[in-house]
Amino acid sequence: MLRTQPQPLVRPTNTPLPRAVLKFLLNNGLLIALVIEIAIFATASPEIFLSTGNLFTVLRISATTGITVAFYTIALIAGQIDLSTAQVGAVTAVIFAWMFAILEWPLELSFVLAMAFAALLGLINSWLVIRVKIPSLIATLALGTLCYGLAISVIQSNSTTGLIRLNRPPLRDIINTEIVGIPATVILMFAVYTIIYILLNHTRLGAHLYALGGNPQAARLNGIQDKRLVRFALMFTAMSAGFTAIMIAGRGLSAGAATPVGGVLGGPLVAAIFSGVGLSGGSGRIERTLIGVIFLAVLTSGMSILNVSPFARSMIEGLAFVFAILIDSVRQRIETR
Amino acid sequence: MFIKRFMHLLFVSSMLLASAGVLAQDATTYTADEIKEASGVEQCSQLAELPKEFSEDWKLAFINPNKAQSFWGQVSVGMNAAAEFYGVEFVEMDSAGGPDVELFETLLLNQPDVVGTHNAVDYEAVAARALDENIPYIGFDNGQTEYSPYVYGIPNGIAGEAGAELLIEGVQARLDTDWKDRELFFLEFTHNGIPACVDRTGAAATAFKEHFELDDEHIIQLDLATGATEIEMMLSTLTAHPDAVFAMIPCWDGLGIAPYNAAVEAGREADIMLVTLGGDKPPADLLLTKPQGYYGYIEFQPYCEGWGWIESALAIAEGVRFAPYQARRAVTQADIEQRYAELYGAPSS
Amino acid sequence: MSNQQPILQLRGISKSFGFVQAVKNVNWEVYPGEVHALVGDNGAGKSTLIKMICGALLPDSGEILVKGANARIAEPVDAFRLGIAPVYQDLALVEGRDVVMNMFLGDELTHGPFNLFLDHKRMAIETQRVLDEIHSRIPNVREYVRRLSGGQRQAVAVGRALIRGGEVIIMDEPTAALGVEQTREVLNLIETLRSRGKTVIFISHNILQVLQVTNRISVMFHGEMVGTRKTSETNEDEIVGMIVGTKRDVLAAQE
Amino acid sequence: MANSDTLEYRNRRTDDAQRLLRLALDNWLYAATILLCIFFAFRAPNFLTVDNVINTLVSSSITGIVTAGFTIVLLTGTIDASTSGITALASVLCAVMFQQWGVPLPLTLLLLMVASILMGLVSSFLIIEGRIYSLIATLGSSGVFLGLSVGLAAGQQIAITKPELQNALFERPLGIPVSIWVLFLCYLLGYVMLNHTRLGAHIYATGSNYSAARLSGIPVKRVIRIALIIAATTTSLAAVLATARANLSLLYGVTIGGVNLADVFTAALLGGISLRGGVGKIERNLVAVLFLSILSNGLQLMGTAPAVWLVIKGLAFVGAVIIDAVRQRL
Repeated sequence: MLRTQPQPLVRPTNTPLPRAVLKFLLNNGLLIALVIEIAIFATASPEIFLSTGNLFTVLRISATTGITVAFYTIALIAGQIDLSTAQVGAVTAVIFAWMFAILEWPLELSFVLAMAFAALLGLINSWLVIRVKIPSLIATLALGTLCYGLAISVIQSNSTTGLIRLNRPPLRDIINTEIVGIPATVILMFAVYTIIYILLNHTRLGAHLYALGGNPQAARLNGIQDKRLVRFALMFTAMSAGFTAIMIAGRGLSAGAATPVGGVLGGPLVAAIFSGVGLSGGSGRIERTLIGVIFLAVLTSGMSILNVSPFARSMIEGLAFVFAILIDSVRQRIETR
Repeated sequence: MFIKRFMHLLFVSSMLLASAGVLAQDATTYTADEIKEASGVEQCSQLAELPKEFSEDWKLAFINPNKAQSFWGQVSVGMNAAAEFYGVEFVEMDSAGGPDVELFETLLLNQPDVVGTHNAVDYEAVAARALDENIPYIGFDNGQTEYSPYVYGIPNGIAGEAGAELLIEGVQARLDTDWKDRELFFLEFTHNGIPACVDRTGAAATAFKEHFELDDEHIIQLDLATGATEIEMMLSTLTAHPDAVFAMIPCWDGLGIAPYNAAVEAGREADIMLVTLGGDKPPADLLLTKPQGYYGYIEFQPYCEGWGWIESALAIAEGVRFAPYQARRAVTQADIEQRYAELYGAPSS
Repeated sequence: MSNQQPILQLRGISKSFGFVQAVKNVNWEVYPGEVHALVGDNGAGKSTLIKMICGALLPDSGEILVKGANARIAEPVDAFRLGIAPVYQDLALVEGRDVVMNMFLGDELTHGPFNLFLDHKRMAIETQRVLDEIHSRIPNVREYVRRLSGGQRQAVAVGRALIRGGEVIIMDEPTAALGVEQTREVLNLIETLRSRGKTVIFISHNILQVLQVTNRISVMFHGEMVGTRKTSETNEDEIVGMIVGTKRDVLAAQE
Repeated sequence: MANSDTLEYRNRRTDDAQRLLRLALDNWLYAATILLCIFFAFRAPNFLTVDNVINTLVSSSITGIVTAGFTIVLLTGTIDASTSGITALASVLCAVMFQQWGVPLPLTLLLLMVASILMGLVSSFLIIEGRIYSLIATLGSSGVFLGLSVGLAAGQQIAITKPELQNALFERPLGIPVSIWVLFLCYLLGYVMLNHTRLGAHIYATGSNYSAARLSGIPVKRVIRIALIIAATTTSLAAVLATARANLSLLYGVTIGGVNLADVFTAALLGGISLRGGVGKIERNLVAVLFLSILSNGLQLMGTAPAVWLVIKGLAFVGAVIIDAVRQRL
C-alpha cells in the first residue's frame, strides 16, 4: 500500500497478510535477488566465493563504483542527470597524476587541488543548468566532451604511453590501508552511504532535494532554494567522480583517459534503476542503490570465479538487468495504483 | 639490424630468467616435437623443456581480460589445452573488460604457485600485489616493471618493428615500380588511451621513419582516442594528400582493414599499402582474397601464446629455463595459402 | 467593515509584460475575517494580481500594505512571513511525497544538535492536528499525495497554508477541476476557515459558488479593478455584467 | 493619436528586430555550418575538392543513418539506447547468414529487416507493456542483443570474403558512393514521413503530449512501436554498411567503423531535438551530423593536433548548447 518510510509513526496496522507479503517481496525484491544470487554462487564455489578474502574483493569492487553512484543517486533525486562523471573523473585523475607524479608536488596538495578542480567542473555544470537554463542531461554531456579533450591533452603532453604512472611511494600504501583488517575504502563507502541515508531522510536538505526532484515548481513556490540544491548536487557528484577516479588510478598505479567511473551508461543508470528513482527525480532510496551496487559486484566476482563463458556472461548480465527493471516497474505500478 | 638487437635481448633475458634454472636435460622431459604435435594445427614451438613428472602439483592462475574478444578467446583455449596436456591445475578468471586489481585478490585465494594477468592499465598494481605475496607474476604481453622480473609474450615495441619491417619490404617493391617518385606518408592507426597500442604503432612509426628517412610531416598518427572514427580519419587524410601514397600499420587487424576498405570506396586502393598486427582467422580469410594493397600481417598466434604462457609459468615453478615467445611470424600474400592450410585446412571456397 | 483596518491593501499596482499591460493601477482592500471573491474573465489579470501578492511576481509600480504597513514581497517566503499563504491552482504539491512532508514543504521542523535533523514525529502530530481542525478526511498522514482525491489534496494544500501561519488564505480556482462531491468539500473547507477567523481570497469563475460562500465580491476587467460589491447586496446579473464589461460605463459614471 | 502611431511604429520595428534575431538564432546551425565551410575553404588545404566533399559525406553516413532513426524515436518522446546492441546483432547476423550460410544478399537484407522488426518489438514490449522508462528499457534490451551476438559469433569475428556485399557498397551510381545515397534517402524518407503523412503527424502529437494524443484517438502505443522499429531498421542498415566496409562482423568490445551512441546523442541534441519529444526537425539533424563531420574533417586537413581538436569539439558542443538555450528563451 505504501512504501516503508524510515520513521515508524502512524503506520497502517491492518494490512491483510497476503498483501503484506507481496508488499514485502516487492519492496525487498532486490535484497531477495541478492540473497538468491549469493546462494547460487556459494553452492557453485563454496570455498572461494564464501571466503573472507572474496567478501573483501566484492566490497572493494562495490566501493570503486559505489561512492560515485551514491552521489549520483542524490543528483537523480533532485532531478539532475549527470552524464559527465566518467570524463570529469578522468580529467581529475589525470591532473592529480600530473601534479603528484610529474611535478612531484606533495600528495596532500595535489589531492586538494585536484578535488578543487573537480568541484569547479561541477560548478560549471550547475552554472550551465541554473544560469543558462540548459537541461542537466545536455549540459553535462557537453562538458563531458570538453573534459575528455582536456584529459587527453594533459596526458599527451606528459607521456608517450597514454598513461601517467603513479608509483610514488605514499599513495599505494594510503589507498591500501586497512583498519582492523577491513580495507579503508570499504569503510569509507559504508560511511558515505550512512551519511547520505541520514542526509536524505532526516535533514531539511534531504527533504528539499526530494521536493525539488518531485515538483520543482512547487518547491520554488514554497520557498525552497532550488539553485543552491542543484549546485550542491552537481558539485558533489563531480567531486565524488574525481575522488573515485583518483582512488582507482592510485590503486592501479597509473592514470589514463579511460579511468572507469561509470560512463554514460554505467553509474548513472545503476543508480537510477536500483534506487528506484527513475530519471525524473523525486523518489528513490539510497539503501537500494547500495544493494544494487553490491548485487552487481557479486555478479562480477561470481561469474569471474566460475569462469562463465562470455556468451552466457553477457546473456546473464542482460537478463539480470531486464529482470531488475521489470521488478521495479511492477513495484511502482502497484504503488501508484 | 633490429633483428640483431632482438636476438641480443632474447639471449640476455633468457640467461637472466634461467639463472636459477636447471640446465640438465634427460629423456624424462618433453621434446619440441611432442609439443608441436600436442598443440594441433597451431604447431606451437616449445618454450621450455619441462619434465614429464613435476616436482610438485603446481597450480597456475590467470585473469583473462575479455574472452569475448577473439584474440583473448584463443589465448584462453590455448592455455586450457596446455594445462590439460601438462596435467596441472589451472584457475582462470575473466574480468570482462573491467579492472583486474580487485579480482586479483580473489584469484590469490586459490593459492596459486604462479599468477598472471594481461599487462593492461593496472598491471603494475597487480604485479606489486603479487610481489607482496611472494608469488611469481608473469604479465602477459608488454614491458617490464620493477615489480616483476618476468617478461612474457609479444613485446609490443618488437611486434611493431616487425610490422614495419614487413611493410618496408612491401613498400620498397612498390616504390621501385608503380609508386616511383610519389610522395610517401606513413599512417599509424592507434589509440592513445591504450598503452599497448601506443608502444606498438609508435615503434613501427620510428622504424619506418628511419628506414625511408621521412620527416615528421610524413608520419601521421590517427588516434581513435579523439572520438573520430578510423574511417573518417582515413578519408580526411586521403583528401588532404590527393597525389600521395600511404603505408599503413594499425594497432590491431580490424583497425587497419576498415580504413583500407574506406580507401577502396574512395577509389584510392592503388595508393595504399597495409600491414596488420595480430593475424587471427578473419584477417587470414581476407588476405586469401588477395586485396591489392594488403601486403600481409604479423601473426601473433594467440593459441600458442596462451600455450606458451602455461609452459613459461611451469618453467618458473620448476626452475627450468624458458625462451621468450616468438611471435614474429610474418605472413604475406605469397605464403598465405600454405599457412592457411596449415592452420585451418583448405579454404572453403 | 469599512471602518476596520484592511488586512491587505493594494495601492496603484501595475504590471506589464512586454507591451501588454496585464494589471492597470489597481486599488483594492481585503478586510480581516471575510471571504472575499475575486472574479473576472480569462485574462482579466486576476492571476497576475495574485502572483504579485504572493511574491511570485514583482509589481512595476504601486505598493502593497499588510495590516497597514508597507510590505515588500519579493519572494514567496516574504509572503509567508507576512501571513499571506497561497493555495495555487495546481496546489504545488509533490506527489511522490507523503502528506506530512507536503504540509511542511520548504519549512520543515527540526530538532537535535544544531537543529540538524528532521522532527518527523512532531510534524506528523501537527499535520494531524491541522487536518482535524479543517475536518479533513485523510485517513493516514503518511499517505502519498498521488493517491489522494482532488478534495483531499485541496485539504493538504490549505493545511499547509495554515501550518505556515497563514492569516490570508488565497485560493486560486480551487473548484475548477473537481466533481460535485469534492466541490462541496472545498466550499465546506472555506466555511471552516471563516469560522476559524481566517481571511480567504477566493478566485473563481463560478458565480453561483461565489454568491454562496463569500462576503464580498471584486471584479476585474481588462486588468482593471472595476468594482467591489457586498454579496448580500448584489445578484448574479450584476456580477456577470461587470465581468463581461457591459456595466463598465455605468460604473465609471457612478465613481 | 500621433503618439500612439509612433508607439506602434516603434513596436513594429522592435518586432522586426526581434524576428530577425529569432530567425538568426533558429537557423544558427545552418549559418554556423556555412561559416565553418567558408573558414575551412580558406584555411584547410584541399577542403573544397569534390573528393573531400564525397569523403566527408561517406564518413558521416553511418552516424547519420543511425541518427535519422534515433531522431524519429526521440520525436515520440522515447529514448532508444539499444543502438550498440542492435548494431552488434545485425552485423553478426549479416555475416553469419551471408558468409557462413551462403544466403544470397537480397534475402540476407530481407531477413535482417525481419530481425530489425523483432528487435524493435522487444524494446517496445519492455517500454509499453512493461511500462519501463524507455532509456532504461532499451539499455536492457541492448544487453540481451549483445549477448545474443556474442553467442552467435561464438566469440569470433567473421570475415566476409564473398565479394557481393562489398561490391554493392563500392558501387557509384552517378559517381556518388552508395552510402551517400542511402544517407540522403533515409533523411528524404524521414522528412516526407514526418511532414506529409498521418504517421508523422501522430509521431509529433505523441511526443508533444502523450495523454492528449491518446485521448484524441491516436494509437500512441502503435506509434511508439513503429518508431522503435524504424530506428532498429536504420541502425541495422548502418550496421550492414559498417560490416561491408570493414569486411568483418562487428564484435562486442571491438570498434570497427564504430557506431557511437554518444555521437548520435550529440548530433541529435545539436540538431535541436528535445529529449521530451515532439520538438525538432529531422533535416536539422542531418545538418548537425554534417557540422560535426565537417568540423573534424577540416581540423584534420589543417593538420591540427588531435588533442587540440578534441578540445575544440568540446568547446563547440558547449557553445552550441548555450546558443540553443538562448534561442529557446526568446
